[in-house]
Amino acid sequence: MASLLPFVPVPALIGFLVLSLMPVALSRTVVIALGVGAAVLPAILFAPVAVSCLEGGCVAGAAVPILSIDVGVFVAQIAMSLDPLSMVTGGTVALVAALVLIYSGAYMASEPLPDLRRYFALMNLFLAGMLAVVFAADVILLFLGWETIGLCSFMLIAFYTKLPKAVSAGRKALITTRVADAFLLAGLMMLFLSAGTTRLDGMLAAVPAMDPWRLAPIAGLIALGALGKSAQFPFHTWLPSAMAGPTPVSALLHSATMVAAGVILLARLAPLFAAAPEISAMVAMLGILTAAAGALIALIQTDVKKLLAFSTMSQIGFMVLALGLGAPAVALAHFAIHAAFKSLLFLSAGVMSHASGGSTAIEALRGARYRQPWAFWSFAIGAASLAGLPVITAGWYSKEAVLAAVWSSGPCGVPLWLLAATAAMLTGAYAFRVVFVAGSQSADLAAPPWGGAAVMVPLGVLTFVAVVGGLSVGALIGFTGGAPEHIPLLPTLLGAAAPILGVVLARQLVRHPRELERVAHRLRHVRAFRIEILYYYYFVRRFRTIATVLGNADGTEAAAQAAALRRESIDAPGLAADDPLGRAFGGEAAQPDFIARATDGQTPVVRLVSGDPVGRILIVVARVFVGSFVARFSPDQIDRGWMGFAGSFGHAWEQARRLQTGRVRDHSLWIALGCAALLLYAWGTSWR
Amino acid sequence: MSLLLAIYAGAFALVSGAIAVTRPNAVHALLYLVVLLLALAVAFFALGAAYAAVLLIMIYAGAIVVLFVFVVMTMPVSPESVTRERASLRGAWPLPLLLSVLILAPFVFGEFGVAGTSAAAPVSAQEVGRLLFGPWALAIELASLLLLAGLIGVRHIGRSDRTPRSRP
Amino acid sequence: MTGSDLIGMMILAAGLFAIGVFGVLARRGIMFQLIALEVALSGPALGFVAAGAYHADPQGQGMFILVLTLAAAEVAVGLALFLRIRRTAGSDDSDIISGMKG
Amino acid sequence: MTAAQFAALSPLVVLAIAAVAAMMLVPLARIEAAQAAAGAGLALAAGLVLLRVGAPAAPLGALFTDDGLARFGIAYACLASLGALIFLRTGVPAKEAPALLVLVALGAATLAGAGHAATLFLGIEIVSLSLIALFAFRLSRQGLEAAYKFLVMSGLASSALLLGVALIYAETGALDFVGWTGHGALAALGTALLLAGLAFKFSLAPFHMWTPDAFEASPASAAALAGVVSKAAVAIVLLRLFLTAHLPEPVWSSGLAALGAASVLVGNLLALRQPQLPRMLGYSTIAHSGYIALILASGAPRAAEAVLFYLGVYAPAMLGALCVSAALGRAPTLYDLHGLIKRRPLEAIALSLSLLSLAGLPAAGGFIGKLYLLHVLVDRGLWLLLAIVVAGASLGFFYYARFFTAPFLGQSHDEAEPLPRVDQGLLALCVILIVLFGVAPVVLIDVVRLALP
Amino acid sequence: MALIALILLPAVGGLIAFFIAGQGERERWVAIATFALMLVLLVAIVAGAPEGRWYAQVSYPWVPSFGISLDFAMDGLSASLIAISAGLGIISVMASWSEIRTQSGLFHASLCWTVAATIGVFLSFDLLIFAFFWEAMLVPAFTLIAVWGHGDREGAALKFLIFNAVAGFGLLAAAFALASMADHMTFNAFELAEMKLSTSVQVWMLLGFSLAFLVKLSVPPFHAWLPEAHTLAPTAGSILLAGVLLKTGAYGLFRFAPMLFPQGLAAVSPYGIALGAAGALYGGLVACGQNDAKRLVAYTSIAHMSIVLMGIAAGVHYALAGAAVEMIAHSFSASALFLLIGALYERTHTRDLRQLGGLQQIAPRFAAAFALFCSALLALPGTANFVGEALVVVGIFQVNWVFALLALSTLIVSVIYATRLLKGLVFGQPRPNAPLADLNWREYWPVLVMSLATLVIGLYPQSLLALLEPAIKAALVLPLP
Repeated sequence: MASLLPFVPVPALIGFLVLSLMPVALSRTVVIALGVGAAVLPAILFAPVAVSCLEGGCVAGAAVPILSIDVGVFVAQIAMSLDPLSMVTGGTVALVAALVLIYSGAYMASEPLPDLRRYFALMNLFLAGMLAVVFAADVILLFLGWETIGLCSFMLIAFYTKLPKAVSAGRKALITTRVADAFLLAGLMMLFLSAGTTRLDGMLAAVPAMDPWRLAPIAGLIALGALGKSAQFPFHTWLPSAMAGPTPVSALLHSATMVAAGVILLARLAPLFAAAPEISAMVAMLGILTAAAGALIALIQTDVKKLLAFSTMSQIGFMVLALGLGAPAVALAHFAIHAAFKSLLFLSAGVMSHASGGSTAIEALRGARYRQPWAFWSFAIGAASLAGLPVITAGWYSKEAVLAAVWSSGPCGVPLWLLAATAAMLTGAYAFRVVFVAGSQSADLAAPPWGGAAVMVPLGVLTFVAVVGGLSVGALIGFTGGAPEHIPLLPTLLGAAAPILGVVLARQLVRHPRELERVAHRLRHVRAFRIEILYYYYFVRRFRTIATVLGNADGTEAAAQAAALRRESIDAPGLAADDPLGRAFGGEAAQPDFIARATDGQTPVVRLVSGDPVGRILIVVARVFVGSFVARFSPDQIDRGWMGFAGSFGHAWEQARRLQTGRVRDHSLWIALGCAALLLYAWGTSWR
Repeated sequence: MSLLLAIYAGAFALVSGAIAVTRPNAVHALLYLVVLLLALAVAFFALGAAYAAVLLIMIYAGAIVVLFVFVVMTMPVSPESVTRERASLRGAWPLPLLLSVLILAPFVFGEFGVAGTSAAAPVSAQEVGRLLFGPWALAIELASLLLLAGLIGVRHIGRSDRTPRSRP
Repeated sequence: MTGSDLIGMMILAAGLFAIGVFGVLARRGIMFQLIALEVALSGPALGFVAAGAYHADPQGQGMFILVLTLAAAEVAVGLALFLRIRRTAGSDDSDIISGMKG
Repeated sequence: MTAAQFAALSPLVVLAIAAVAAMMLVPLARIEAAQAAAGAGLALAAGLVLLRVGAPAAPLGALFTDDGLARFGIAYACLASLGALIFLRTGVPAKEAPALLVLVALGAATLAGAGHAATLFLGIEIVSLSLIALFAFRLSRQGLEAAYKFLVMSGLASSALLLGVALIYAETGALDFVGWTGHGALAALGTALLLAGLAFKFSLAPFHMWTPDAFEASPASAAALAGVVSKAAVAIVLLRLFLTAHLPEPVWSSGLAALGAASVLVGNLLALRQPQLPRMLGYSTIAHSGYIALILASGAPRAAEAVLFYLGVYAPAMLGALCVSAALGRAPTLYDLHGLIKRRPLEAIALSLSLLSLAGLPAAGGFIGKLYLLHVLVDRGLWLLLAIVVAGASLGFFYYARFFTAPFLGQSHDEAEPLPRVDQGLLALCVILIVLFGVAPVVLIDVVRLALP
Repeated sequence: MALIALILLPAVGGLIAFFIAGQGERERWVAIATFALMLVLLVAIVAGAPEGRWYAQVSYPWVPSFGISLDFAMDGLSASLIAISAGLGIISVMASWSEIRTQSGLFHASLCWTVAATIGVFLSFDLLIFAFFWEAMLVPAFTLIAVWGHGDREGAALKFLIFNAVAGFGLLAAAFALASMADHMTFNAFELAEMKLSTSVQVWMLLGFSLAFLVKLSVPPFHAWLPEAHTLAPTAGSILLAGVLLKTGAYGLFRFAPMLFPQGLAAVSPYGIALGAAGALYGGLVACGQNDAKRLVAYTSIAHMSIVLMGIAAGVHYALAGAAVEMIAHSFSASALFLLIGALYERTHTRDLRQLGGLQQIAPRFAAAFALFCSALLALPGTANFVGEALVVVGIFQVNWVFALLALSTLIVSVIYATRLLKGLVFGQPRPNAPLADLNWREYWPVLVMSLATLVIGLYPQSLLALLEPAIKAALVLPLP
């Protein structure tokens, strides 16, 4: 059955080719059927492969050679790997993709037909590319898939082509990931040149023999490439703006699969990183940084998709942290679980926002519990899993494994653990913030419910996984070659308490502001040392201040600079004028009443403008670069130089023709001059 | 002795030439040209080239200058042209003078290594005649054609204006 | 005739040529320029005769005759042009006829 | 006079008779008769020369050399003059033009065989005097102006030339080129003046000033005579001096190189944005003289072959361009050329090909000429001159290309009467020769080889 | 003789097209038939080729006294470039079917002659014959731009002509200097390659040759002719310029620099790579700022040709293979983009990215084609351009990793301009906001063929590389660092 492996991505590819190239008009039903079918088939094809694998057919490093191309210069061996790693990741990708596409069959059904066709074509191409990445056992297939998913990501983010914001967001994603890809390509090339083969196993086999001075740059470059794709600090800015795409796209590409490609790559090349400890440390640092910062920023988002985007960043930060600490199996387990609950969150959020007039503002979801109870509850379960509520959710198991790996990772383990646990607490806070808002009463409950089997089935399956999947975490870790860490009880308990604390914090955050006013009032007038008051005074208020400063980018210096630059560089060519790096993080175009509601009387917590200070600084830097550097190149100075040089001959002509006065005397003057010059020269030569 | 005469006559010719080209009046200039030619003829005599000297007087002074004079007579010198020439000479002499000096300088300051003395016997007119009608016959024929070219040219340029010009 | 005599004659010849050149450059009237040309041409004439005398070679005088021919032909054409230009342009000023330039 | 001597001189005799006959026919018959006489004389002279290809040289004394070079030069002069005769349109009913044209050819033929100062001088003066009359032939103000300028400058230049010859004669005691072996200061000064005089006829800068005016004001065939026939004759004289005389060396080569380099730069620069076709051609011919002078100055073993080849490819190009210019009326500008391809396709193609050849681009003979030029310069390692040639030629591409495309652009302005058959024939021949020399240069190279010892 | 026929065929075809032009479309069909016949002939030659590197060779004296002979030889590299020339010839005719209405005969003749001259360049192994064709191709190409171009076409054409013709002097002078060093006068490259020259002499000669090649390659700072020539030329002219004429520069450098001056090339290799890297970055950065779509693509050509230069200068096997593939890949991608933009211009009369957009909605075929070839521009894996660029970069990594990182940074720049092009044309509000005639069959099939070529080479470069391998091996003369 393992021989079926090469055919797993084929249906998706065929789906893409048929949908994109067939010069035949297809009806809406056919398009949906084709698109969904082509995405479901890989999952079905994968099942027997997985079964044969579970039966012991696959060991680490096993690969199915597909073809070997003698390109004259070298022999490119294309192969697909059939090892536990690819089984776990491949299974996750195939399953989540199938479910998301089933869902989108309903979600996107009202799009115009050509757009629908384009959507499914691209989604299928993406799936094929993603499966190529997942199953690749050689760098060629890997990079092919890697870039294909990058392109699909761009096209899908910019799916609503009429929205300039969407196109800009797509360009930003593509450019950012391309920068990272350049690093990756450089690393892979250097690795290839050192190892002399394109097969990953061959490359990894060559690692021990390699010079550490050569190994470190290779590992560093590859790590940067992977982190860029995974939207880790400092490449993270593209991910939040990528939410301009349709919700299923966000669910599949920008949460569950594509952004995790970096994690998969790092896991696959784990021996390389094991040999380069300083790079691993860097990776771990970036991972924890992203995890913490992402969680913090997610806390102050006003848009549910943005919130989920930052949450994705943060969760992948956890995975990267685990990878950096040398626990790829744990990272992969978290990847699988995260894929399930994050797509669940996106899909159910999509359902909820669908019923809220299409707005994805958190405030717009108020009352979703009563409008669409099943969607709300599945969102809540997903959020619980994301927060990692102990014991009952899958997220807890995988996150606990990560925390355990952190705890036991040597001398730095404890501080790192503390940071990670804080991040976990914030995770709980932001996840439940939405739940609490959506769960509260709202004035308008009239929105009709929306659903059907195409929506219910994916949600159901994903909910099931998000709850029960935790039981498989240990097995997963073991299957992919890791061993669960056993750590003391205290950190375990503290780790379990963190999400709960987070939920409490969320509860406080979404309390009505008037309540906060009341507390403040009491604080001023009642001299009572109540825990609650202290809590508010020291924690909530400070947090609000910090969040305001962080979030309200409009008031900061950086924002002022950015605005000024933006004004100046209107004419700056290239990047600046059309703003490829994305300008604003404003929410989806919400309907007026929601906006009004969102801003009315909700000061200042709700008015925390969603922002990303670090990302903003990066963008400002990029903009400065564009404004000052790239703009210089727009008028081709070399060309101008040449033209000036050529023009000087025109002037020379103007001057020279004045000598041709037309008067006999002057003409004769030149003859005399010539004679005199020749004579003087001859005289000079006759000197002895 | 005769050489001294030749040099004296040559210098005289030089001075008359210098005067000739600086006269604002055409008639005066022509007269100095004649003086120049006569001085040159004297120099030729002194150099032993009697045939050339006679020819010079006959053709140059006799025919060519007469031609000039004839033209000057038909087109009388206007007072404006005299003042114009005077003004132009006064304004434009430095650069031409400089160039003339530059042309002359290599000759005056050159180190010519021509040594020795030539054969004493001067060239007789017979020798010249023998040359012209012997080896140089072709040259003489060509000289006649040169004059023919001049003749046709003058005939064309000097034609009367009354010829109708419309025909192509 | 010694070599230095020859050089002296040659300097005189060059002097006549230089004077002629000066005349052409400094004068505006067509007639004067033609006269200056004659002066200039007399230089080579002297040169040829002197050199022929030095080498005792009749070819020098032969060349003088050719120069004479040229002088005659050139003067004839020049004077014809002078008359024609006076008729056409109404002036004997060579600076006036500078229509073509550049 | 032996038969061989007569045979050697027969082209000159025929040309002289033709000139006289054309002159005599002036009062007797229509201009066509004079033209026919001139044409017949030129053709007969050319035929007589061609008949003697390969014949042993007849002993003619010092004045005239009867060798391959002379035969090449005479044939070249006769054929090019014949070409110029075809498009001789003077615009006045005067009928002297054919006679003058034959005299130019005669002068050029004399120069081609000139091995002596007397014939050199006579040849140059015959050409000059005939050209003065031809430049003034329209008797327009501009024609007279050009003729007068040429007369004065030619007088000065002739004086310089003669003084130079006299100086060389004073030192060496010889008037034939072979005897010019001086190394003293007199000879050096003489060489300088000789060079100045020849450079004037060859229109090398700074002795070039007459050229554009003459091209602009005179009938196009007079320009062709000045730009092709007399120029080639002077080039052959220079070549003969280069081959036979031993003039004081640094003066001769460096002087020629300096004049050539100056011409290349000045000619190309002054032509740069010149809107008038004939005037542009005038400046362009200055530049081409410069190229030829540079070939001679290089002193490379193949210089003689290169010069003759260059002249060979130069003639059809210049004649073609001037013929078109003649057909377009007086002094056509860039603007007048627009739409020419629709009005007169043959002329448009001939003009474009001619300019292509003059610019030295391939498939036209000029390219091979340029190769020769580069070859001799590189061969002697004259990198500075090479740089000057490159600079000049680069400027050249600009103005040639402007005129090259003009016939294909825009709309035609007027309907022109059809060109006479002979003119068409000449243009077709020029086109064929340009392409032939460009694609199969061996043809011309073989001819050139015949002309050289 | 078949090789000579290969050159004569388009030359004669052009003459016929010129003379029979008139009413109807005869000259167009003549041109197409000529190119098709060339393809047939080429296939016949390749099919009947003997074993070994050379498919065919011919030598025929041209000017014996100079040692110039018509030395033609064809190997895989020449054959593939000739095939591209002929194919692009057909495509040019089809693309200009409705654009060219005046003087159609001369237009198609110029087209044929341009192709004839470039084929001469691809076949010649006599340096002077090479130079002959090298300069000969300028004239018809100049005519194409100057007569049928847009805007200030004359200025653009003059720039093109002067830059290239002047640079040709470098080639000619170096060729003569080389020939004068041989014991007997010859311009045969094989014989000249036998000479043992000192490194400094080789460097000087190489500089002379490179002047011509770099200008034709349009590597900054010698690129100034290219943007305007490409932008203002008619569509067919742009296609031929980008697809064929630029390649002659790359071809010359690839073929003759390692063959004649191995040590010289090794000595200047770092400078060559640096120049290429700087050029690629410069071209890309300037491209980012262009608003004229055609101009933008023209600048990307500069960037890509600079990458070819890097590959050749690096001189290692990967890099040379990459340069060869990139040459061919760029022919397809740039020509296709020029064709598409030309077709768009014909419909909308603008090429300004700010005035266009939304082709996605109004002309989906256009949009799809643009998307594909923009992907090729940014060297997405799966396109031929990626194969070329990746191999070049791998090769440069072998030589110097700093330059390699610079080369990779061009990939980043490429994504900026490629997406800018996409954003300006494909995405956004539909402008003009009216139904736009989608690609018609004369545009559709060429685009389809070029897309397939791009993808096939990109996904399966084996056959192409096998074809090019002998030429690459021959250019592989540098010692590994």
